[in-house]
Amino acid sequence: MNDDLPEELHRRVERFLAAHDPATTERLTWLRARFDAGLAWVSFPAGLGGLGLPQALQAEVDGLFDDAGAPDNRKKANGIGLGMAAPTILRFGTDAQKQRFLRPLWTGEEIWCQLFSEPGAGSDLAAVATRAVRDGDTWVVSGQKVWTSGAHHARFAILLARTNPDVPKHGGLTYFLCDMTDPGVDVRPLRQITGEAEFNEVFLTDVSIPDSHRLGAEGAGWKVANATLNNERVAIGGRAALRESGMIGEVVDTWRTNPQRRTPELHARLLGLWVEAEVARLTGQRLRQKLALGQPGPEGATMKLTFARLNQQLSGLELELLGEDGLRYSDWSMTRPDKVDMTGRDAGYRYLRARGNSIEGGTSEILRNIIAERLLGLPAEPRVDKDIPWKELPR
Amino acid sequence: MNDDLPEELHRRVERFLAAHDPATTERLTWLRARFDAGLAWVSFPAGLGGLGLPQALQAEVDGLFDDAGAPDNRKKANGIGLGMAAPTILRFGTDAQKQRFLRPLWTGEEIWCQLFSEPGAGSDLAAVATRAVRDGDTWVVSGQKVWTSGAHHARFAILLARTNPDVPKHGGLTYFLCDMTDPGVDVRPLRQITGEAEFNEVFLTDVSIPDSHRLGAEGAGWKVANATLNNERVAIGGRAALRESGMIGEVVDTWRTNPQRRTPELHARLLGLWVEAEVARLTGQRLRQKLALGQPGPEGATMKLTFARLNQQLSGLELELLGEDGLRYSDWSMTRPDKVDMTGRDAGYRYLRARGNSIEGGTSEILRNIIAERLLGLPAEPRVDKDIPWKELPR
Amino acid sequence: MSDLDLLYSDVEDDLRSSVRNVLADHCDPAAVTAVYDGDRSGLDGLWKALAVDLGLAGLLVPEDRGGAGASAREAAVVLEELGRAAAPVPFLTSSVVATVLLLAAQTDLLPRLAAGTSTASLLVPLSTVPDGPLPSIRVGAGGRLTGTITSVAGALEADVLLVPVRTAAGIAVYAVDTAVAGVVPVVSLDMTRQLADVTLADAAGELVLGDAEHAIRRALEAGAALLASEQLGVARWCLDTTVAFLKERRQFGRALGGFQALKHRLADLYTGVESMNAAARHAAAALAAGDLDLPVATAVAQAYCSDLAVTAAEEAVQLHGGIGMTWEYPVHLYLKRAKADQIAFGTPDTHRARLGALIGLDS
Amino acid sequence: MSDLDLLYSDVEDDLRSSVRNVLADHCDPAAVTAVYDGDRSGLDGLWKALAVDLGLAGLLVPEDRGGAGASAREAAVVLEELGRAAAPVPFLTSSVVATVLLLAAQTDLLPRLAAGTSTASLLVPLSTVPDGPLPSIRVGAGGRLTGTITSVAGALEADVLLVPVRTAAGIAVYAVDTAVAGVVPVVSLDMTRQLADVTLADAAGELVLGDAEHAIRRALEAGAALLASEQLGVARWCLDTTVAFLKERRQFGRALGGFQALKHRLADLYTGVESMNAAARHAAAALAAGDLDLPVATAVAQAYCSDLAVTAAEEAVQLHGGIGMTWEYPVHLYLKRAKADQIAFGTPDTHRARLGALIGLDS
Repeated sequence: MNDDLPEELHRRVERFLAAHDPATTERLTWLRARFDAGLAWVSFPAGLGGLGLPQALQAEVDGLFDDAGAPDNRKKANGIGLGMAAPTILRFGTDAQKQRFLRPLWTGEEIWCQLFSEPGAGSDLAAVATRAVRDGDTWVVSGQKVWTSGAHHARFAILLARTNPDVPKHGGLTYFLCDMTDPGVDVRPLRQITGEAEFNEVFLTDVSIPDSHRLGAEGAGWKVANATLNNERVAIGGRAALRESGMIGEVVDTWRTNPQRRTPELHARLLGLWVEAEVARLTGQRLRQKLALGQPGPEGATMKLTFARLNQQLSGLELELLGEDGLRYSDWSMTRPDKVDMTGRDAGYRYLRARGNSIEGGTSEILRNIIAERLLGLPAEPRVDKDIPWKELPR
Repeated sequence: MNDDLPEELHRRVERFLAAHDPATTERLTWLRARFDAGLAWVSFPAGLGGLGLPQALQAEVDGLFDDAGAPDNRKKANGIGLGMAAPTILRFGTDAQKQRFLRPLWTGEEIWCQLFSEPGAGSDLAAVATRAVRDGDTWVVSGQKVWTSGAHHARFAILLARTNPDVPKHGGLTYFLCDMTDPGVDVRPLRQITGEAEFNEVFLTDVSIPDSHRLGAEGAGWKVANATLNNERVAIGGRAALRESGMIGEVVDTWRTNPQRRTPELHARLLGLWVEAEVARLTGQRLRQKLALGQPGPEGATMKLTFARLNQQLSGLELELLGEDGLRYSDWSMTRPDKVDMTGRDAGYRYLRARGNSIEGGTSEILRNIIAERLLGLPAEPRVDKDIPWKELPR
Repeated sequence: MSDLDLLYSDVEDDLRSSVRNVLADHCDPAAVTAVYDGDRSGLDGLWKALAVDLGLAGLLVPEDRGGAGASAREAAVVLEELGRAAAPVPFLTSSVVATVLLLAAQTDLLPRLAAGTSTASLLVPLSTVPDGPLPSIRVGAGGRLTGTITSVAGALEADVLLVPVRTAAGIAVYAVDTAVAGVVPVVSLDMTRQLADVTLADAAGELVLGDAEHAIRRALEAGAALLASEQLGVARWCLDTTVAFLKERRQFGRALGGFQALKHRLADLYTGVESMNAAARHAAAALAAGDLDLPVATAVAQAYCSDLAVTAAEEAVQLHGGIGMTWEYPVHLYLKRAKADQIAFGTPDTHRARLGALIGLDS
Repeated sequence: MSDLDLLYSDVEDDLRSSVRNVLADHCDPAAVTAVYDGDRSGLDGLWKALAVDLGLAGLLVPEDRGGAGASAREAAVVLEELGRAAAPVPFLTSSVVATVLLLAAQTDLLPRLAAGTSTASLLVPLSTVPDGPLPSIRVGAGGRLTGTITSVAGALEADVLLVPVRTAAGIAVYAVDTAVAGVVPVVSLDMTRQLADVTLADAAGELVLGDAEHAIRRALEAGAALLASEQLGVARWCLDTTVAFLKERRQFGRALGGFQALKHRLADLYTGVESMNAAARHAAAALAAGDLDLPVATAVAQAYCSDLAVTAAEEAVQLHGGIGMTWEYPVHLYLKRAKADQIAFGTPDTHRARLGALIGLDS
């Protein structure tokens, strides 16, 4: 595949590796140098970790560095930072914000989390009630956020808060970069049905955020948040995959190693899901090929729908296939996993965890609305709350 | 089962049969006598073909007469008359109307059809545009109706027409009994996807209907029509059935006679549908037991939903099972069947005809609305047309 | 195959109310959730209130053997309510399966079970199909029993284990005091019916029934037939709770229950739950009537209700949104119960395959 | 298994436009519907315009044998458009299946097919699975052929029949002039691809290919792989037409397309059709590339697209309401095509079972 990598870029990577031997250079020093050399995310502008090259080249640059034994920039722990915060800061941030935040974000020195959802604002994200009140050059923020992954490790958060309750709900939101070490931030584990607490509730009490950490204009929070969410959906749907990888691989393994549990019906159902998983893989491949040609769009929503449904059907089938073994679980105790590995742990965990795939990052119901309205051009739902000041809405 | 039939009723049937030997009595004479003896529909009042007895006894009375070789009152040709028109006339009709219409309806001398749906009023039945304008003691009716079964055999029709366009749409409808021999009635066959024309379009041009044929008050047509439609749904869902009867029986026959076409997947799918068909049969049985205790309700809607889905899935599976034979059809020529026999003809016909099961007599989508709103008490759809005069609605 | 009565009698309605009242007092969802962390303190007195005070332990036992002399129809109503509460009690394992087995034996154990002073469990994996292979323990000299059976339901609550033992003459059943067995709790997918691995090492047993295979299978068939009513209860809770939640929960300025896509899914779910009701009621009625059609009725009920209960629980999680994924909210208890129930007494595909043979629909 | 290109090239987009323009001019839905009543008068010139004027008949034939030298990718684009119009033309039977078969033979028939001056059909039932049993005709003295093959697609349009004949050395293919065969039209579920029963009674045939089994199977595999693109076209028409209809059709004072339950179903259908696009494109690309993965790609595409096209057509009928059930409105043409296509070249369950063997997922 390296043939596709423009020669100049290839040479640049080699020159960098010659000057910075991953085996002998201190981890952070090396990562910072890579950022400064524009080889972090090549599609970002020069000076901000990139070289302004097409996004399509990124995977290959990463591959070259991986092959050379480059240190990891905590990709898995900082998925929200890299996948959501960074592109949003790049698009909406001031020069000072980009300079301040992007480098330590990319190197993994500063982990990010997301403070969007609230108990009363799930699918209806624009209903967020967390208030931010201006006090001179700072904003004083109070409210409750939920479903925050990694909040207990995070240094910063992207935060959506209401700055004006007197206008209709979409217009009164503002987007902030919130320092999670502020004394008003209280992170509590949120236990979920698997037994563990992968997420957090975050209580904000008079948290001070300098106006210089506002991202985008006051009142423009909805637009900025939507850009973030589109990045999330592309990130979820856009991964390259090998045939029989992910959840289908787990179930196929279980099938192959449990001949005594096979029945004709389970065989037929597994073959049907194998076909669907393979088609989903090809659909992702086709979508990535489109993206590489600069044809992005909300089509990623279809991938997330399919991914959630298949994970759920496959993990459900796996428990039936396991029979007696499917009645057993690994561990209900309340743990705090560093990362989610859907295919790790046992089949029972996979089954329970996969239920969340159609809820987190936009429910399947919301995605179907998006597909129907944006891709098919069907009429939007009748909206009763569009023109009413937020503070007057029934809750 | 006859043990359940009260002795007095049993004796009354026997006395009637002794006095009116079906083998030697002229058909219509016999049927009229049965009506006059109150043994037509036993739950109707005395004098109107019944004895005011519980509806639950009807099937057994019918069974006794069938066993005795009683002539048929054209039940199959007059399903709309018996199942829909008669109970509505009984409930809303004047004494004169009941006296005039019920006896020839029950004996099959007068076949009935239904003039409700229009090209612009399908699911939204209250949108009917057929106009009825009063002219002294008659109404002059013009408009177009569709999906009328049996119109070419019918002497009378139950008709829904708009008598007042100046009020919101539900309030401006009136219900009529329409003489199909009126010169303004033009019945044209409506060919459907099976090739045949089981239904008709009916064009009404200045049809005269005497006010004495109005059923219910002027403007009360919506209420009367709903009573009719509830009868339709109960009729569809309420039939007694033997295990493996109907569509499942056809497919099981095809399975048993085509061993060379069996595959494990088709076997699994057929078993799944067999289970569902049996459960549907039991659900119908349970519903009839409830009805017999006088606990009727909109639950019949669930039966119609299930019946449509199963007929469609089963007939679709049957074509796959037939393979090459499933590629062949019986006859595309435009015929006018006297009755619909879903399980007659070939598998291709069954497949195509069954598509209509989820459309005719209330689409599955409308039934789901009814279940959600009336049985689960969920909020109704936002209605934009409730308070606007009919003539001002966009169309 | 006459038309069995699929409705509820007034007596059954009264029984339902009594059970529901006891569960309201003694089976709080938070207390049930706590069993996942090994804390059963919130459920003190629950089983006694049901088994002894209401007399449910002896429901299926004839009056002349110390029971209430009721039928499977009443037991099914109890299971509907227990499913509705995801109640962690050994009614199905002791008062149905073990009891039906012991009805075939002459033993003073039955009156003790009926009185609620003793609790028993049949030593088979919960996933055992009524007509499938039966595990068995070896019997040595002097009736000493040795072997291990995994994933047994009700063993943790039992003081007596009913052990299928393969002998030269067939399968016999021995009673073993739980105190002399090695009962190791299993971390179970459904902790409201926690399983155990049971090991007998030269354990003393008392012969309860000699030629016992038929009785064991009848007991398992009864368990499978009545499990459908438990699944019905699980599904009804899921449907009712989700409908109530969606009437209250507002998003986009409207009650979520007014969104048509959700309404249609709930209408389909309602249709499915009503169908479960017919299937479960039919299996219970066939069992109560000793109908020859029972194996078909059971296979149909298990094939249908197992899947529908899972669907109901999965829809409940989904339609609750994030709240349904939390530990604090009880819907997960029903998801786990429904999924484990799907495997209990055989997975649905096993029942469908079994049905194929029963109705002459061969592959 | 490298990543094949699943998009469309500019050349392919241009080809699509050309085909669509011809179909707009020559393939009116009312004229297509008329073929169900035996009236083909509205389709005069359609096949000539496609086969000869656009040169589609020779698309898969190398330039040095008189064709356009294009690949299966282009043929797939043509089939998408033909599916979209439910066009009654023998492209799949003659220009794909028969042509791919003849590519393995040295015969002057190929240039005639490529030029559109001759049309051929492989004498097998349309339902034949690529790796399934092949029917065969007997050969007698002097190469005279005898036997009957039922449900053959493309035979009515063909002037040459390619006849698999079982010989001592294996399966050979003979060419038979349609004029000497008994070709009896079959009343077909899909009259836009009308079948025929063909009887040869001591008919003269000319040997075209000796050891032909591999070539026949390759031709059928090509037909199955590219049928997925036709199915994609059928499904796209159904989706697009239904969306457009629901934007216009008003009930309850609102466009029906604004009702959320319908929106969600259309979103699911869109998701399915996009997935079909990937699966069909992958099969075409694998065929064009001579990829070793072709059998898996074909089985996946057939298993998926066969069912999805039927779903799309069934949803289209349902969401059109009563109008979808009428003869006058063209949606039924697509329902019949989709259902017949589901059986063509093997039903989806056959392809899934075949896949199990290919990927080592045994029963």
